[in-house]
Amino acid sequence: MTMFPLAPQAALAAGVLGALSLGLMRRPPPLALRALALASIVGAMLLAVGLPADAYSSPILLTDAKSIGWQYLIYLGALPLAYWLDGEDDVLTALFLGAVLGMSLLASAANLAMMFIALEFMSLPAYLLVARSRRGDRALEAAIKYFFAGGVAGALFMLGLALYYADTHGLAASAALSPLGQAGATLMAAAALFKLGAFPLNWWLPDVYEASAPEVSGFLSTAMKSAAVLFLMRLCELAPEAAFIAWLPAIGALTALTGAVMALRQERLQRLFAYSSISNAGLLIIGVGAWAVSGRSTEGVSALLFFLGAYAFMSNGTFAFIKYSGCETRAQLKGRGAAMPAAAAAFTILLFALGGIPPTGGFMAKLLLLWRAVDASLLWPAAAGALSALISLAYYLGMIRDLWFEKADQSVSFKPGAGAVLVIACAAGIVLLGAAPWLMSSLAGGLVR
Amino acid sequence: MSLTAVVWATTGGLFSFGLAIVVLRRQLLAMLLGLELMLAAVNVSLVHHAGMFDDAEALAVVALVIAVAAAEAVVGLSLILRMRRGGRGADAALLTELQG
Amino acid sequence: MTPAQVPWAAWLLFASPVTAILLGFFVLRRKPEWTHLPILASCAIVTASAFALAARVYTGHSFDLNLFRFAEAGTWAIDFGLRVDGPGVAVLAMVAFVGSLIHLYAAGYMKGDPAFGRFFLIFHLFFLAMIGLLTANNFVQLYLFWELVGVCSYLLVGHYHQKESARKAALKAFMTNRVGDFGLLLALLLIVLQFKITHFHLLYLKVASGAAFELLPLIGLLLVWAACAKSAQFPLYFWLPDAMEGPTPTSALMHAATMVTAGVFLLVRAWPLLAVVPGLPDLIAWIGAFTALSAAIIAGTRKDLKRILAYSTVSHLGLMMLALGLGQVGVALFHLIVHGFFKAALFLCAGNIAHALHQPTANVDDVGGLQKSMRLTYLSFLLAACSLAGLFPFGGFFSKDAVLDAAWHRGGGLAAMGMLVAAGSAFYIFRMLFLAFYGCRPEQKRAPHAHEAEPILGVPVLFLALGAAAAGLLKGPIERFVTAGFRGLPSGLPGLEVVLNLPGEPLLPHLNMTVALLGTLMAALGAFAAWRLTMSDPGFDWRWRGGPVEALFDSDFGYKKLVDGFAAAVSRSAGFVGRVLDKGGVDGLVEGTTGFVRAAGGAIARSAQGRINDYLWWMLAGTAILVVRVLR
Amino acid sequence: MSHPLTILWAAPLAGAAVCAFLGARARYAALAFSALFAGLAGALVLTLLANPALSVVNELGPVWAYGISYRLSADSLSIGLIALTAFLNLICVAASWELDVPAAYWACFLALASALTGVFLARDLFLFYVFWEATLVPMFFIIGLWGSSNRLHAAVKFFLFTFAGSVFMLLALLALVSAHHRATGVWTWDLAALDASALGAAAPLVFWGLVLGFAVKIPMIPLHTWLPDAHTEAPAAGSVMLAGVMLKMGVYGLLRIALPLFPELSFSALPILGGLAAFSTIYGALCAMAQTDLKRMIAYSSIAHLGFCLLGVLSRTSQGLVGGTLQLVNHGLTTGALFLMVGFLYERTHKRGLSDFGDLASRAPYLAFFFGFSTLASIGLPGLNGFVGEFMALSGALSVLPILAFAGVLGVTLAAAYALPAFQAVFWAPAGPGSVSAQVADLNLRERAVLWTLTGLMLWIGLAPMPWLAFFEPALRGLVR
Repeated sequence: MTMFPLAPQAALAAGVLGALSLGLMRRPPPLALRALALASIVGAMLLAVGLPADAYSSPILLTDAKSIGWQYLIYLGALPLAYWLDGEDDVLTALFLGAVLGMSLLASAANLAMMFIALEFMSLPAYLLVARSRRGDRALEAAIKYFFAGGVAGALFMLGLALYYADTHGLAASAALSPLGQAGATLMAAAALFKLGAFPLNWWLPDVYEASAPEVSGFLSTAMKSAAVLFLMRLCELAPEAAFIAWLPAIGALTALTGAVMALRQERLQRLFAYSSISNAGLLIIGVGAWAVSGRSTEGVSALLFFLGAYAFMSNGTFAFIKYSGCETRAQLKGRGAAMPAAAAAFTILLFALGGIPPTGGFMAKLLLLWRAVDASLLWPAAAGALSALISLAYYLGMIRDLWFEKADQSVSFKPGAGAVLVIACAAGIVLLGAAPWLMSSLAGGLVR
Repeated sequence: MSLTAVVWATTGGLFSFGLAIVVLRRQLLAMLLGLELMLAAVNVSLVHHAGMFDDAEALAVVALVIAVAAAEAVVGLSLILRMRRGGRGADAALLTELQG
Repeated sequence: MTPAQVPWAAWLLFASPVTAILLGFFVLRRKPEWTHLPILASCAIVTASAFALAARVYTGHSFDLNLFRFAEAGTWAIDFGLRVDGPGVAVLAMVAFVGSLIHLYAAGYMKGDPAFGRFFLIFHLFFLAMIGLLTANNFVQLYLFWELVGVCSYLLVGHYHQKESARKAALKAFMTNRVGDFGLLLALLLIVLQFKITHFHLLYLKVASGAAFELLPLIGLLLVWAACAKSAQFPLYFWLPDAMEGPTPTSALMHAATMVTAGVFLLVRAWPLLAVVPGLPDLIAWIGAFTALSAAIIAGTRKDLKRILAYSTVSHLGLMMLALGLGQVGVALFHLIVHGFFKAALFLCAGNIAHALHQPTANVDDVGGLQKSMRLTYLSFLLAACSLAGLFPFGGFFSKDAVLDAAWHRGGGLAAMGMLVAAGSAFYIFRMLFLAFYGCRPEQKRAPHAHEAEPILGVPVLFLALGAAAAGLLKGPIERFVTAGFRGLPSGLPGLEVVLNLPGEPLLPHLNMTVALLGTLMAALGAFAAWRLTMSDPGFDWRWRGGPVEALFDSDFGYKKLVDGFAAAVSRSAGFVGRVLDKGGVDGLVEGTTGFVRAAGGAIARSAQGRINDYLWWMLAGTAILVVRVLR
Repeated sequence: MSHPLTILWAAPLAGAAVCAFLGARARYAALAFSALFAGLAGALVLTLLANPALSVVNELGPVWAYGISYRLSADSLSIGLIALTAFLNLICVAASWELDVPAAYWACFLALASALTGVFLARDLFLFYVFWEATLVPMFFIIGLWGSSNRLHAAVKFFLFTFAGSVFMLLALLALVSAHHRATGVWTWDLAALDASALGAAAPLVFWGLVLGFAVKIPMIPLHTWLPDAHTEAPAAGSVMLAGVMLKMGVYGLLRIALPLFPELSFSALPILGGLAAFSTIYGALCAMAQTDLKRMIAYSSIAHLGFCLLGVLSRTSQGLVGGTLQLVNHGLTTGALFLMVGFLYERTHKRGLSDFGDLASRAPYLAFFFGFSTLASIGLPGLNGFVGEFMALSGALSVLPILAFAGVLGVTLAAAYALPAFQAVFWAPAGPGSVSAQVADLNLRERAVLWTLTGLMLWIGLAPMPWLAFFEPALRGLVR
């Protein structure tokens, strides 16, 4: 039976409405909201599985291989938060599902108008998600910073759109671009880079990831980042002649290096992983640049897809560990290896993966991305990416050292929270991804070959 | 000067004015207004060019922009009100706890 | 000649020491005081085998063959084998005989020493190494035993390792030899590079074929440098006097009779290569003469008995180098063998004296008037001293005369220096004789309870002294051995005499009356001077003590300060490289980079202290720059 | 999957897994698996002795994704180094038998052995890189968890330093593979299939990227400062494996990858690389002279010894190559023995300083004998193993660039200048005020047995090196210029 092409988005929309209707009831059944959130996310994922590659295309929305692939990433990234979302707060559930819907729309957006709508549809709930994720004014301060930065980015995008429209008389793809159009395309790209966390547009990111609850940071760093990557890729497709594409590798390299350097000096864990996320975003930008520069080959797409898939496991895993172990700073990490061996071992595997140490999936991800860069003869950005991996390894190893080699100072008591299973699951996932070359060839994944 | 030049002048002026407000002012409320001003500036250009290319799609976009600006205002105001209710004035200078 | 035809004596030369050492090391671990029994037996076997081989070579049956391939890689190959020919077996016989007597002496001298077992094992290992060195048929094998000898000398000099001076002396000895071996190793490599082979005989043939080899002068120079280190010639002689810190048997066997002659033996083995290099023999001669003369002078001023003999050894090695430099290989070998006898005897006498005084070593101030209490030692000392001074009927006369004769023919400075050395050696040996054995002087501590050493110490000394006295008779056999060395080899290798156009007349010059008389006159002059300054004016020796003159002689004319300065410079540079350059510099650079990266992070962080306006300002600036760059 | 080569690296890994769960009795499992591993390696050595030119190959199934394939093969060079790994691993297990260490200790050593075997077997560059990096993780934990006082800093520095080198090596490999793809349209990481002619102008960049990765591991001067820290802080058995085998990965990488792929470029780079190697023999010796910590001195001596291996290998002459490769094994045995003994001293007294001991010759005669023997072997006394390797390496270097050999011979001379004073300070000098010699008991039977095997091998290679040279020669024949 021909599936209704936008079934996944429909499932999510139903989820949003369901959440709000549950809100109407005076005493909603306790686990209903959480079940609803999980159901709609998993439902969307299952529906996306069945879609054929070129199921639907219209001037505004299309469903191609990339959009389906990225939808998997988005839903994979959203799963942990769906489970952990505050069961009683129906508005929060609706906002969360709305954000996920926005992201999947962005994944399927065909023209600029749709992109703008999806962009805002995704961002506005995110601001509120950050604001309500944790008690205290730190979350509020982060949300406000996020709001204003996002607002300015949205405005820049619209200005870019207007300029682009003035030049190309349309909102869809166009070949030649006059300087006016080039400026427009660049401004739109700036909005995408903002969402990704490219330097120097990423000052908001560490504050948001640090202040919000770990699971929300996990969601933002995986689902939001994947959507932003595809958003940037769509822009490159729309304006293949745009001059900003040539600058992407340089911006990526700069972001990767500054991210790693800043993370080195962080004491608070969530802020450290925020900068680590920036560093990985830098690598992704290099990847998109390499993909766009060398004729948008499928190998480029598969490398980016693989990287984001691996990063989903790694990031969600690390933030889940932070939630589980209750450690706020690196000092509190000292000696925790003995206290919770299983979770700490899984966390160690994830750290090795983030550092790009074989035989984990993290290594495969970095390898494939750097490979694309080298193949597109972008030697210096590749070297910068490699250097950022090296610097990042310094703090990952530092954390492993704190975890296992240091003596625990007995003063800090430790009561394990939920989420150990998730950390271990993510670690298992990342190790499985490590065997990707064998895995891929035996599964003969269509996208990859 | 041709109409298009005038339009671009107004759009650019309004946009940069709004941007200046957002970047320079410390009052959160004022910054919110600046944000709205920037979006409004873009509408001017869009409407003009939609007319020139008589393309209804752009007008639909203008409508959407106005809707989004409204939604943005709602979210912005809710955050700012939450801050004022917490007893801390709506002043950007206070928001420096997260840094480094 | 196949390995099967190699005489059993040659195998025994190696088999018996190895079994004795293994027996001592593994079996007698619990009974260290018996270690010397298997070793003395092995000495006997080795002496017998050596004399048997000497007899074979004497009847013209020397041989040289490759036994097994040591190392190979592609076309590059090195073989090990045996070469028993005239020079080798002559020195081997002397080493075996003198060595066995000293082993016997050591059994008595070292009795009761806590490390008796270890001493004897290393002592015999040295003996094995010396045998290996003398019978090697190529440079690499010789180098192997050459270094092994060096290590044994290090371990034996450092026997009394509790003493700071012994440890310093051992290290100095090994490092100086190591500096010499820098030359030998480099020479080896150059030989392999230039000739592709290291086999002595084949090298002789290649060199004799008249082809020009551009690396040969450098190889020759390096070989001489190595010989100077091992045979304690200027400039690398300073380790030998300090090596007297070792027990007396070590000083006797290694630093007098055998090890130090290895340098001379190396040059004898490499002689056909050196002779072709213009100017090299003269260099050797002048080094030998200069060292002989200066060492003889310094020997005359030493206070410690063993140090006098040490400088005497340096002087006589100089004489051998002089003879070699003058092209007289036979004369050098003859003097080497005779010197082995009388120097070993003198050292053992000094050992007996020290043993009688229950001190590790005897000083001129401690002894005096021992003639009456130690008659046998006095007699042996007298015989060996006359032989050393070169007085008529004794062995030394013939061998030293041959050297003086060769120098006389060359004439000029070398002849004069030869004569002065003859006088000098007579002076210092008779000074030692008079000071030690005649009339106790007021400055000397009377040694009332000095008694004659027990037979195990006395008898070997007497044999050696008699050997030294009778060594002159060996002149005939030595000449035959030396020529046998270079004449035809039945092992299929072509003879060398036609190749090396050896001089027609016999190798060892006949007795030249004028030189003999002049030599004896100079010796008598030296003896008289010694008598004059010690007997008739007894206080003379102590008169210039503590003065600048003594300091000058003590520091070998300032040379020792030069050497210590160089050693200090090396360790200072090592300290600089190790601490400053490596720790501070390179490591600092590495540790510094992490500091730099952290600072960079700090700088970026300070640019936006969490204020929204700064964030937005950064965003605006970033976008503006991007747009501008894109449009340009 | 059951090809002997796969079993060769999988067996120790399986052993590591088993040990991790065995808890108290892990050491017995460790011994069993180490013995099995050594047996396998020995069997392969024997098969290679039967027909030296044989190269056992194991290719599993089709090419995987991204042109990667599971391709292992072993010629005498690989099997020789694997045998050394197996042997030293067995020695380490025996040497640390009485340590009270958790099961993870044994698991790490077996995992390290497995990763090292993988490095020496892999013929697919991707597989090579994965094993190359995988060796870092177990050693990181060995140093970090069971090292001595300043182990934290040393462990992180070790990991980062090596990773820095290998990251740029990875970029070089990627460039190589991409260039090959651009030229032939085929994605492949197979070492045999790849050739560097497709690189054109980027060839020097790729060559130096590879060399950088290997140079950090060897280590070559300016990139060596991780070595003294890592060696000093690693536990005894850790230092043995680190010095015994891990330093050889760098030279093996040159022999297996850099030289075959860039024959001309590597030879034209001889003045630089050879110069650094020759200089490191002198630099290492001078630094060793300035050390006051026994283990740190031996670590610097390793830099000097690896300088000789490099000189031999880079000369591309038959004697240089075979001598350099033999010197890899020699260094493993000699420095392994020295580190073991320093480890025994550290276990007894928790002290490593030269001035902390004294007069051990009379107190621990066996230790004195073995330490003296190994020191003599390490300074290259002919008749012991050090000399054979050094002599052939220098002979090779001399025939190519004489100045290198002069520096090398000076290095040999300086070797005695640091080794013997240290020996004297520990064994001969009387016990100073702060000395802990009283706590030093002589070696027990187990320790002596371990050291006898090492000493026996040193003597065997020293006196009759022919079988060892003949074993390595066929694998290196291809590299001779």
